[in-house]
Amino acid sequence: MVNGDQNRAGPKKKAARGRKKPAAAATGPVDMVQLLTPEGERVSHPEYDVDLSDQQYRDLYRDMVIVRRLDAEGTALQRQGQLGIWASLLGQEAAQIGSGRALAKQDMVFPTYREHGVLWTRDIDPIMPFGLFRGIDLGGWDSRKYRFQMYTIVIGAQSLHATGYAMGITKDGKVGGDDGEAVIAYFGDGASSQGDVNESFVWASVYNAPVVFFCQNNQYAISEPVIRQAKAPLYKRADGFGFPGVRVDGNDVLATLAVTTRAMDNARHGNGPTFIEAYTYRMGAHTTTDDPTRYRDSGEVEAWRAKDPVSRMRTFLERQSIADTDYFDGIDAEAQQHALDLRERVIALPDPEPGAIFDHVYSGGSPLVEREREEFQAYHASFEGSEH
Amino acid sequence: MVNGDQNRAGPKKKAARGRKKPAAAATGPVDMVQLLTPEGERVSHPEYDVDLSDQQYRDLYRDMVIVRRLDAEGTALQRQGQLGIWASLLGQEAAQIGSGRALAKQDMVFPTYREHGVLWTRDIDPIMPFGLFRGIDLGGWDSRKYRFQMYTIVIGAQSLHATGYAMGITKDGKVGGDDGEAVIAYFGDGASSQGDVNESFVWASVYNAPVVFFCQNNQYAISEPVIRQAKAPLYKRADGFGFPGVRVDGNDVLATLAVTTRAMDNARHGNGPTFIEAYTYRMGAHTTTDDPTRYRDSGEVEAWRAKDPVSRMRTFLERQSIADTDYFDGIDAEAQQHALDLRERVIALPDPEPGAIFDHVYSGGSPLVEREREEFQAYHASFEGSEH
Amino acid sequence: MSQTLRIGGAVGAGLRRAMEDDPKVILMGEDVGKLGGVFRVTDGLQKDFGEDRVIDTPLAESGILGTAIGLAIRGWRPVCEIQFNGFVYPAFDQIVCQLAKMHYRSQGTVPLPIVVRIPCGGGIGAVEHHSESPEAYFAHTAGLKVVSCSNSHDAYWMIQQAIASDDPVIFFEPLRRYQEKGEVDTSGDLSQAYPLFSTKVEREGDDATVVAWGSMVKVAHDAATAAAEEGRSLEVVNLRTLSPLDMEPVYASVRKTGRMVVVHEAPSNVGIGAEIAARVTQDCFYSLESPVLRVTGYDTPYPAARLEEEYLPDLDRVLDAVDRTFGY
Amino acid sequence: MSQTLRIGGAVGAGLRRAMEDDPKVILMGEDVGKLGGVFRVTDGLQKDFGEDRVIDTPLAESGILGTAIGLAIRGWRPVCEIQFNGFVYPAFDQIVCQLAKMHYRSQGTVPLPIVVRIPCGGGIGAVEHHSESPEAYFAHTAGLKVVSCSNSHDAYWMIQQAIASDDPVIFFEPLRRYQEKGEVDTSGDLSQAYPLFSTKVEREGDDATVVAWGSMVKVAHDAATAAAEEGRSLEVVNLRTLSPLDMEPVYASVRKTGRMVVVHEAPSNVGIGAEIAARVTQDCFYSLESPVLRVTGYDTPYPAARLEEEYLPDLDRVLDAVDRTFGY
Ligand SMILES: Cc1ncc(C[n+]2csc(CCOP(=O)(O)OP(=O)(O)O)c2C)c(N)n1
Ligand SMILES: Cc1ncc(C[n+]2csc(CCOP(=O)(O)OP(=O)(O)O)c2C)c(N)n1
Ligand SMILES: [Mg+2]
Ligand SMILES: [Mg+2]
Repeated sequence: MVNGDQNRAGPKKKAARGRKKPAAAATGPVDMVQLLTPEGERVSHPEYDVDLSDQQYRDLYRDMVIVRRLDAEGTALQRQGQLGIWASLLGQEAAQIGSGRALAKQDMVFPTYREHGVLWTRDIDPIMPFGLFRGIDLGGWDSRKYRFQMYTIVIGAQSLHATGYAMGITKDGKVGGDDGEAVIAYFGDGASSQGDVNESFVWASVYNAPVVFFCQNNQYAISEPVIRQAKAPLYKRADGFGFPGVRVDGNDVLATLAVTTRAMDNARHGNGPTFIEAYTYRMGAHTTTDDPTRYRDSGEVEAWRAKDPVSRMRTFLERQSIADTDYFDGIDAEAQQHALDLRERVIALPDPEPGAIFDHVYSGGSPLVEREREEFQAYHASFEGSEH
Repeated sequence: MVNGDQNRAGPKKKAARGRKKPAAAATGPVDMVQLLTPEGERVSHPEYDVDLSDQQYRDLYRDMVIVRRLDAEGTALQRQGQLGIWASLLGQEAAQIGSGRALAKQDMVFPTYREHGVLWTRDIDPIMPFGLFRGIDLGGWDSRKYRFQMYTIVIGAQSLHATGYAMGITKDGKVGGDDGEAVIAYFGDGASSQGDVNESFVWASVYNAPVVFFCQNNQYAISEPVIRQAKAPLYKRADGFGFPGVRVDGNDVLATLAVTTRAMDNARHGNGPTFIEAYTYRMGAHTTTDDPTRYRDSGEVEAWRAKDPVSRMRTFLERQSIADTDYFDGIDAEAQQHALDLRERVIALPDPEPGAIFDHVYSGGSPLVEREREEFQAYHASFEGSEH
Repeated sequence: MSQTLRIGGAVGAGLRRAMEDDPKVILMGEDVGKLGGVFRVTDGLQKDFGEDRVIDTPLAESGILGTAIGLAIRGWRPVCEIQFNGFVYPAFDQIVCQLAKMHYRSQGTVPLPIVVRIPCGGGIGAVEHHSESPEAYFAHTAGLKVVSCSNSHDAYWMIQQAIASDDPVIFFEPLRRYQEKGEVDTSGDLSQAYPLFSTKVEREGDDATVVAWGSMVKVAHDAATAAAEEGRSLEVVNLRTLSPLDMEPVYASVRKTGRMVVVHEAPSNVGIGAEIAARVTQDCFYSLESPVLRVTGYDTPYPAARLEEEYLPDLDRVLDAVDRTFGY
Repeated sequence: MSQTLRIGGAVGAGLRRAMEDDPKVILMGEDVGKLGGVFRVTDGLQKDFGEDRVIDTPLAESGILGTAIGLAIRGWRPVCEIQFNGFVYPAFDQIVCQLAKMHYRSQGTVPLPIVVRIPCGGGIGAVEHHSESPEAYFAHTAGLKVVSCSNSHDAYWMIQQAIASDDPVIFFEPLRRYQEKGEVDTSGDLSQAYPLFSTKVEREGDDATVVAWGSMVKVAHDAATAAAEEGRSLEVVNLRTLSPLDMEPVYASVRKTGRMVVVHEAPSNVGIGAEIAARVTQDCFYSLESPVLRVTGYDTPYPAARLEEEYLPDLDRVLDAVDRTFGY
């Protein structure tokens, strides 16, 4: 697998300082944490900052370019009939890489179906979720081994799982220090309306669970703009449940990294949950079956394109001379290589054996399932040699 | 039926002024609206006030005394085997009378199972819910006729019904003026954790529905203190959903009246929902099957007894010479009469016919139910004359 | 008047007519408005009837059902769309404890004329939760009525009848057949249409009866056609109403043929097939030449898409079961 | 070692032993801690095992199940109490879409050893939602196991076995029998106890078979005793496991007696009785002297308390059905 140099890019404790600390220009808007403007300008925020080496800056950029390229491959594979469906992360790279890179090895991720970028930050072979989208399995990975749960399709359900898992961490005595464990639960703006998500806020607050709720407000739940879900800014929801909420520019990988790092650290040190609203935009369709031109106009999309998370980081790297054209070209080539490799391997993914229908329904087995398996096999054997 | 003089006691628009406006003493605590201290002192609040005639003050007192007495009768009837269960409102009289008397005739109430006091304010025969507690029906009243929905037992479910009903008012064009309609949804502190309640906040906010959420925080959900439901004060929940929340002294009938009146008026004028947390205490058991000594100590109960809603109102009426001993004795006697009348009628409530099992399953009928009804009747007929 | 409509379009046309006929009919659901639903069933309705009557709701199914109940109490007639079969469960409490019971609880004074539209069944290669057949849960719930349309004509009329019903109706639509075209006779009115809670013998036969609904009706017809080529005459019964069941036509059929196969996509265990088998056995005990056999999805969660062809009942499995009824 | 315990107390004793044996076992639910549950089943457990292992949760059933799933993923073995049968529905989505499917979805890598305890059935004169029998919903859901205890001995052992199971188990307790006493043989360990997913013939007989579970087992025994006085010998089968069904003992019994009555409190329509009838008919077609008959709650919502005696199956209705099996 090609999943090379993936050092965790979170704020280093004792990192060698970069050549020069990028100057912080103006102060970002206070209601949304921003450290990098759409124009690629590094700004300061009264509460949040990152202190990264050049290498770390470049790594964040590299991450975003690669996951964007892999994501495009997902869309292409679907168009070519290799996948049943694909849920693109286009536009949400900064939110996903910034938050993903804020996680420690021991942390646990509860994703939706769109967190391919976060998955990438966990040093997981990016092919892992393709079985699901190809229709050869339902996820099928050992979510504990990867410290990355299976994709959850029922909107919001995972927020409670995340909270329960976090309660378990507390019970295990694994909070309270730098090596404490914490959980991050991803969900969308649409999901914020679900009872389960709100119940998870109740639980997290009452049990002071080490969980961070990371809501990617990409402005849409399929066709419905966020105004159909909430009148108040989503990040304000947390306060009434008894824990802090913060809105971050979700197209700003630095701000997302900073805010998530702080929240995860608070959680792992026993200071309870945080709600993060990453304000971003779904640049593509909801999934490959969706046609967004039916419900939003190109003007809106173009306005958001000007806030693109990848290009603002590139501008920043260029301006600060942290990377040059050769570097960018190299990354593009690397991303392309990753994509081609992925494509080849996805196409080679074999179909499951028909009998797999009956596998793993129960851990302890079931006479009914076994009877059906036998009947199934006998039935299929009866066709052997026939043209069926 | 004995349900006499029940004029709506809400703030009058053009009421003749009382003899003297009771002087407002010190300012109540700002985080909880209070107009009458536990000591019966009338205090002012920067935002809320009531302007009542003496008669109206007395009526509020009378309401509370009567519903307390009727409630005690419910408990007694259960102890004597006349009811299956009873859910006492003891201690919550001010919250229920204050909010109930704030309603206009055209408003709609969605209660829990404990709102006997609110029911009283709707000019409904107090016997109405006794069929439910006696086990002869499941409520069984025409909730539209009484503008008082049937008691809801599944915690929180009615908050969504209330919100939908309120959306319907808007669709009917019945908001925007003094004669606008509004809805009040009751639920408890425990219910605040339910997904349904939180979803109803989402809906109410998004559709600007004319609904007031009236949460009686009586400090307990059966045995669980409110700290098991929330870390933050409950009234703060609303803000994050985009509408105002206010905490009122739920043992203060005046403050409850004032706050609810304002909220209902806002709703009926098209200004959307309000969340009211009525801070009160369940003085009795959760229901007659509960034994509160298992989970709370008498000290706590005694501390709350000092804040009793009825006696503080009585002290106020006495101090302000709005009522004298004769009056109080008269009210007690009237309440006693109501209770005796109620008791007699409850005991006389007939059991349903066995075949009632099959009535009203469907509006349009069902062959299965009819077949079962016939078989049931034939089966019972076969016993006729036998000792069965 | 006759029109050729796809099944999805026929539901849409039925909705449109119901909305024209009764200003109290409103549609609610996720993406039903501007988008017209993920299957475009409600396409154009928000444009024509406004945002007040075609409501894009917040993403919470319990909220959809719970507010629909409040709206119905207020006098509206909500038609709720659940986007996919597997997403009805967050609303289960509101459906089972409130929607199903309000009329009974109120001694008939508070009807809840609500329709819950659910695209049902698999076969479209979707991911988890998009291909399920949850009808047994609702059929087991007293107080609900449950129906399933399977062709354009029925889709058009049954949705209107369901909306006109004062009882709550869970309305299943055969997801994978949305694109299939059929003739719809749009003339006449509801009172003339084939009754909603009635089963229909769609093809007469003598040797065995195949009972199906929704997507499986086509499979049953295909099986009958194939069997006919082999000289076996199958009667095809389209159940249409899943609760209450309309058993008389089923009994009549099995009394004639003596053999019955019930086909459904849902798992067999405690499914509607079991109920039909139990009732047929009880009421037609001496007419049965063989036990009622069931051809169903297996008793597993709905599998990954590339396994669904094996999972779902098809023509061969139906014929195999018919053969087995002759083995007794 | 033998102890006399009430059924409720036996569940409690089993929970206690499970918690002693495995520090990962935790209890969660409304009022399970300080109060010991509204039926006192968990009485004293929080005192002895601490608030960390006996958790009074917020009042939200979806939250209970959802967080239990997270805790199980983390390695804990949660036992969730649903306070009354009618309050399980807010958790239905988490149970059906997550609890039942995680093991399948994960290809066997993520088991969810969670037990959901539900006091089941009526007969205590309660208000709405407190007397229901929702077992069919869960039995229809692939991925769940469903059991029902009916006496103290089973209560004590079955709860421990359910907790030891790596599969999710919906554990029904016969609410109205909580106070009934019985002998519990507490000696030995789990491996020696009668297997959890196994049906048990509790009384042998020749003339007809009565199948029951939970609260209805006593009714079946009473019926058998009464029938014996009339010279009729009934076999009583305690189903114990509702999913997967353990059909062999049922088949063996009906092959012997030729007649079967299934008794349950839930409505008949698409209930577990239908499944048993369908399978027995299929697998024992030539042994049946009459169709399998069902004695069940009626297909209505659970009625008001003063009607429940008429609603619930009792000795007379069982005997009447047995009589009817002789009428074929
Ligand atoms: C319970 C449930 N209801 C409906 C759906 C169908 N659905 C899938 S994604 C989606 C929109 C989700 O929006 P959001 O939470 O904002 O996440 P995003 O897709 O924008 O990342 C919907 C309605 C679902 N998966 N689950
Ligand atoms: C969904 C649901 N779960 C559990 C119950 C059982 N139950 C009845 S009342 C109650 C406590 C309710 O507390 P709260 O909302 O504070 O209202 P209060 O009784 O204090 O007025 C519980 C758990 C229920 N009725 N519904
Ligand atoms: Mg979104
Ligand atoms: Mg309370």
